Amino acid sequence: MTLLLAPLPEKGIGLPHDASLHGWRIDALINETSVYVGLLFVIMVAWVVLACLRHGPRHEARFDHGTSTRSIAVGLCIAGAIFFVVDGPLFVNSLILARDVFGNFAKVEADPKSVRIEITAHQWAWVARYAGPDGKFNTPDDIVTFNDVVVPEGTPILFQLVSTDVIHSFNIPNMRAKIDAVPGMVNRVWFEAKETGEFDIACAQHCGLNHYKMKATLTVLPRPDWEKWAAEASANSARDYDPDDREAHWGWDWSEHARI
Amino acid sequence: MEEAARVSQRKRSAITFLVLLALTILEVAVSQIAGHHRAVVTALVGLAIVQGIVQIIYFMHLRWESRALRLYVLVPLAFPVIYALVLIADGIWRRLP
Amino acid sequence: MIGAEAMSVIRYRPRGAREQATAWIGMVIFLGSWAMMFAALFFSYGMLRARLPVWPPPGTPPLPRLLPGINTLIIGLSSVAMQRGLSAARRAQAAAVLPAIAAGFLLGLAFLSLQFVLWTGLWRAGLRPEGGAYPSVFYGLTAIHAIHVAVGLGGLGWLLTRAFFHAFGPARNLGLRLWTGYWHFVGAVWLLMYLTVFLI
Amino acid sequence: MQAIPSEERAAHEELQPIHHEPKSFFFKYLWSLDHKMIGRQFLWAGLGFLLVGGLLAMMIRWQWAFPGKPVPVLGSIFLRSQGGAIGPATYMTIFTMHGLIMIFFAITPVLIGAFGNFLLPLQIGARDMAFPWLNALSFWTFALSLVFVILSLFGELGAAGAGWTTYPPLSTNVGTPGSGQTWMVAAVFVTGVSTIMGGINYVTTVIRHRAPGMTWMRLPLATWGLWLTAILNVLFVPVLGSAALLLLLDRLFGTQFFIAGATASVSGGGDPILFQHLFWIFGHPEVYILILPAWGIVSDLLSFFSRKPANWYRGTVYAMIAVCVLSAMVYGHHMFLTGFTPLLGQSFMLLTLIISVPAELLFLNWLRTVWQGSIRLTTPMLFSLGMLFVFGMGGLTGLYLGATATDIYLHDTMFVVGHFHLTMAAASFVASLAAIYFWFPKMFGRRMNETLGKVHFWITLVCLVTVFSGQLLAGYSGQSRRLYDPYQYTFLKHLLGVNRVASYAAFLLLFAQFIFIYNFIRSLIAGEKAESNPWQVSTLEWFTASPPPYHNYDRIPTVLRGPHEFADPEVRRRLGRDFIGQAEELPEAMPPAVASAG
Ligand code: HEA
Ligand code: HEA
Ligand code: CUA
Ligand SMILES: [Cu+2]
Repeated sequence: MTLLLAPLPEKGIGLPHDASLHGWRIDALINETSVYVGLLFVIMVAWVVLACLRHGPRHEARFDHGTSTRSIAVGLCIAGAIFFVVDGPLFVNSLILARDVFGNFAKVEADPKSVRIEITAHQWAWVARYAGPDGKFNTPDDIVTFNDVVVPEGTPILFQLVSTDVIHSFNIPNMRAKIDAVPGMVNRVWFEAKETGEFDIACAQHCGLNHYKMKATLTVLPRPDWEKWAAEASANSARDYDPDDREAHWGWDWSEHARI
Repeated sequence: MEEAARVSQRKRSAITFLVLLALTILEVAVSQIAGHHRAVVTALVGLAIVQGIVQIIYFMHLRWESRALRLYVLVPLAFPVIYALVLIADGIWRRLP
Repeated sequence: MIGAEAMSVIRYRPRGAREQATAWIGMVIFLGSWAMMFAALFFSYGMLRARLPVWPPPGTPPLPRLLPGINTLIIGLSSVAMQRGLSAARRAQAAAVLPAIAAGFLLGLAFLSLQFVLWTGLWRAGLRPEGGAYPSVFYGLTAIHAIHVAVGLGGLGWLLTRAFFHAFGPARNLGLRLWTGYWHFVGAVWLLMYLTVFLI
Repeated sequence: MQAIPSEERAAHEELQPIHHEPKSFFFKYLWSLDHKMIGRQFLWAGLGFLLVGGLLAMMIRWQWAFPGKPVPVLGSIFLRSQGGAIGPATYMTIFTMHGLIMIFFAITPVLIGAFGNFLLPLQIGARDMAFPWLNALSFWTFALSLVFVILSLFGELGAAGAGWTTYPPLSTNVGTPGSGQTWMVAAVFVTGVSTIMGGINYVTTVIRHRAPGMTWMRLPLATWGLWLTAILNVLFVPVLGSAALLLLLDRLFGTQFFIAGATASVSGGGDPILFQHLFWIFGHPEVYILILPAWGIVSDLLSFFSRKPANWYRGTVYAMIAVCVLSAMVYGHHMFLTGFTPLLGQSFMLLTLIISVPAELLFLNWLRTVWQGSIRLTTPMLFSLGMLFVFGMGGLTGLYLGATATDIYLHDTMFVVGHFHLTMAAASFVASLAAIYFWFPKMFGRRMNETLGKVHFWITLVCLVTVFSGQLLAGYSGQSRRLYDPYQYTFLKHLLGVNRVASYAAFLLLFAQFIFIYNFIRSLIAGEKAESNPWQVSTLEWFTASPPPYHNYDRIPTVLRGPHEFADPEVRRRLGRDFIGQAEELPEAMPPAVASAG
């Protein structure tokens, strides 16, 4: 019986907590669209309900094909207006955001502070690699973590992803970041965390049996703490480096894949 | 009248075939040119397009009853072109690492 | 079990000129549809090729050109033969129909045999489907085309038996016309395939 | 009004002679060449698989409401070996088979197979399809694909599990070895062949077999919708066909069209994204394939039951054509996050947003059709209005997904699932039900029970909206789709409540469908006999007997006017009723009997 009693939502429903610097831009666009769309929907429903109430069987139908120039012009104008008011902001803002924020990799690449991470996705885990002090990937001082990504706060974090088997999708809802990891190509995504804490990294693309638990933890540390962590981890891996462990030697030259 | 139309149609298909054959021979010839890979490919693609158009006109002349049918053929013809462009653009963008 | 009356419904529907035109339109729509199928195969080829910096990838045997070139000629000739058969039927030259169709059929058979030679040759040269995009495209596209040729050959074989009983004349050549249309289509696809897969 | 030359009439009679009705069981029920019988065959097959797909949906909902708990009834029958509970492997086959069955083997046969076949010849005044034989072949090819589906359901290592989108490499042997996936890809290919055969038939029939006087701009809108759908089918299903073929080659012969990465050979493997291109070149038109007949049917029904001409008929037609053309050029919006070139992403975004303009025009036309009408809230009308409601929700949520920025967050969440259930599983499904209620008398010669129909409507609508709003909300809150157990993630734990409410609504939805099944079967056996035109409407099919004779029309009708001639004062004066059939001649004087009544 208790099983059948549906518990009410614990924290309410809504966008997950936004911990990134730019996530609010997506949220704002979603919410703005909701207002317009909601309004349209209400008008539409009200119209139909009113028509049913007022123009029922007792009302005499008007013989009207709606083909007068005026009638057609009104229709076209309303459709045009809806397009400009509802679709317009979506389109323009998407362009702007692609250019200035989510697609602006050039700025992030140019920022000396930004942290670069390479991710290999495979069934069913995320393996992350940091270049270490030498700034080069696939060298002994690289930090390699398993299902555990540690990043500093207030710093752009730039990812390059590959997959070794099937398509996965690197998804951090709290950072409003998502990109597919596709075998045979390198994809990129970046975000900047504005607060510390632990967040879920999920896989958004169906990738088989354990897709539902292909998750990793994103830990955001204050920058100094992160630097300490990185130095320590790098020293550890340099110490444990095993040149014969071919499995561990993945990673690629970062600059090769810098696309505009 | 019927007979005349038939003869002219036969002539047309014969000509189409000859044109296609000539183009093919030209293509084989072009493909044998050594070096200049890019130019050769461009020439071949150009020839292929001409060939395609010849084909279409040939098919188009067969029996088009109405304007609707003609539109039905012409509009979709634009799609493969668009898709080809999209796919090749995307293919180049996704070059292997 | 099958009533004679029902058989008459199925077998002997009279074919007026309008109905023939309808059938032809149906065939053209079918070929347009199937053209999209082959177009998609060519898209695949284009995208896979655009994706690789070198084509063919280093270390794979190059495709021959002469043999498929001859095959192009053969399937072209076969198309011509079928077209001749059709026009003979239209002009009531019953005696010329059978040889023309037979020529078309035999040339089609020759095409398939040469394709077989092509495949086995490359297979022995070490080109295997699991060797990556390049052999996949080669084997996949030519095999799918060959299946269509085989279907066409079935149709031509059927025409051949019909022609043997002098079934085609100026008023009765719908089947011949439809299969000839199909055959031209298969030939045209091969031409494009030769051009894209083998030449450039 | 143009007179129709008598030669043209004669030509039509010659083109479509009257054939005798076959009497043997085999030719009457199995290899029937009659479009009405083939339509009924599709209807039964489609409804049967709708039930299968619906039961699979219930299992999804059960898993999300009570993760890991044994499924009542279904579990003890089908999941014996797992103690009645759904495991992750079973779950992935469940949603895959649900999606594929619903799209290809339930809604497509009902909406396009059944109503396309049944309506097209009747509505254009033809005696049959252009190619009756091909039509029968189309059904039996479809039946073959159903066999494949069943083989897949019992395949070794389980049924297909790579999602309805079948993305490789997951759908190759790398991700889903086992015959279930192979059979399903083959089934999709075969059903595609069947669809193309049907499509060729529909396209040709409407071009060639329209009755004299039935000009393009006099076609009922349902016919327009079905015809445009057939065109999209003919053009784009072959693309799916070749994707399926290449996938089969990859699975069976070891080619590498779609395999890349560490699992591929050294010399440069294929490209998994290529499949997505091919799939969506087909897939996006496919979603309009499923909605265009619904739009057409609803456009007609709204006019019929408002007793008022459809507003701006031509506008509706042009809008549908525009959607068809645009539908071929927006497919990239499913691939925004695969690493597109930004240029392509933005072009596809623009086109996607533009496609909402014709949809808005359609909507405006519908809204203006019902305004100032004389609305009769019959069951088909209720379902049509319900379709406006759910399609409004579904279409408008499409806009969020069409923009590249918002899609970053929403892609592959339940928001997408909510969007497409509102458009397909609600709008197309509800429109199918409207069509069944409306044409049932014509198909079977009996009427369905209106009261039960209305009860069915209200429960169905409320439940559909609840389930699918639940999906939208879960997606908005971040829940990814295709999760066996969403509550693995901390940020989703609190969504159990929402999901449970949605699941309860889904279970109630299933029970509401039993009302429908009861009503359907009871009416079939013992429904009130229907006269030829029970709804008092104007399209051709209502001017022949219910059900129509084998040859549909004793004389091929001569069409005089458009399909929605309601409320014409002139007609009312002369005929004493508010509608006039498309082929009915307007008498010069008013018949005296009606004059006294009127
Ligand atoms: C019948 C099916 C159907 C229909 C009609 C649509 C219609 C639309 N779809 Fe949908 N869609 C699907 C089925 C459908 N879709 C499916 C199955 C998927 C997912 C597949 C998968 O991934 O598994 C999908 C996914 C999907 C995506 C990809 C999301 C993602 O994966 O990230 C996108 C993105 O752009 C999209 C957009 C649209 C748009 C813009 C429309 C437009 O056509 C909508 C136009 C309609 C309107 C704009 C509403 C009309 C206007 C009003 C209600 C206002 C009226 C009021 C007044 C006039 C006052 N759809
Ligand atoms: C047209 C297509 C269609 C239809 C109708 C439905 C109908 C339903 N769907 Fe489905 N769904 C899809 C297409 C469809 N779906 C697709 C494409 C996917 C994606 C798959 C993937 O991710 O790969 C999906 C995925 C999907 C999911 C997400 C799974 C996941 O991501 O993990 C969920 C979850 O709630 C769901 C639920 C439902 C429900 C509750 C219904 C209900 O509406 C069902 C109600 C219907 C019935 C209860 C049957 C009624 C029966 C009759 C009326 C028959 C009458 C018979 C006679 C008279 C003989 N569906
Ligand atoms: Cu990895 Cu889903
Ligand atoms: Cu789409």
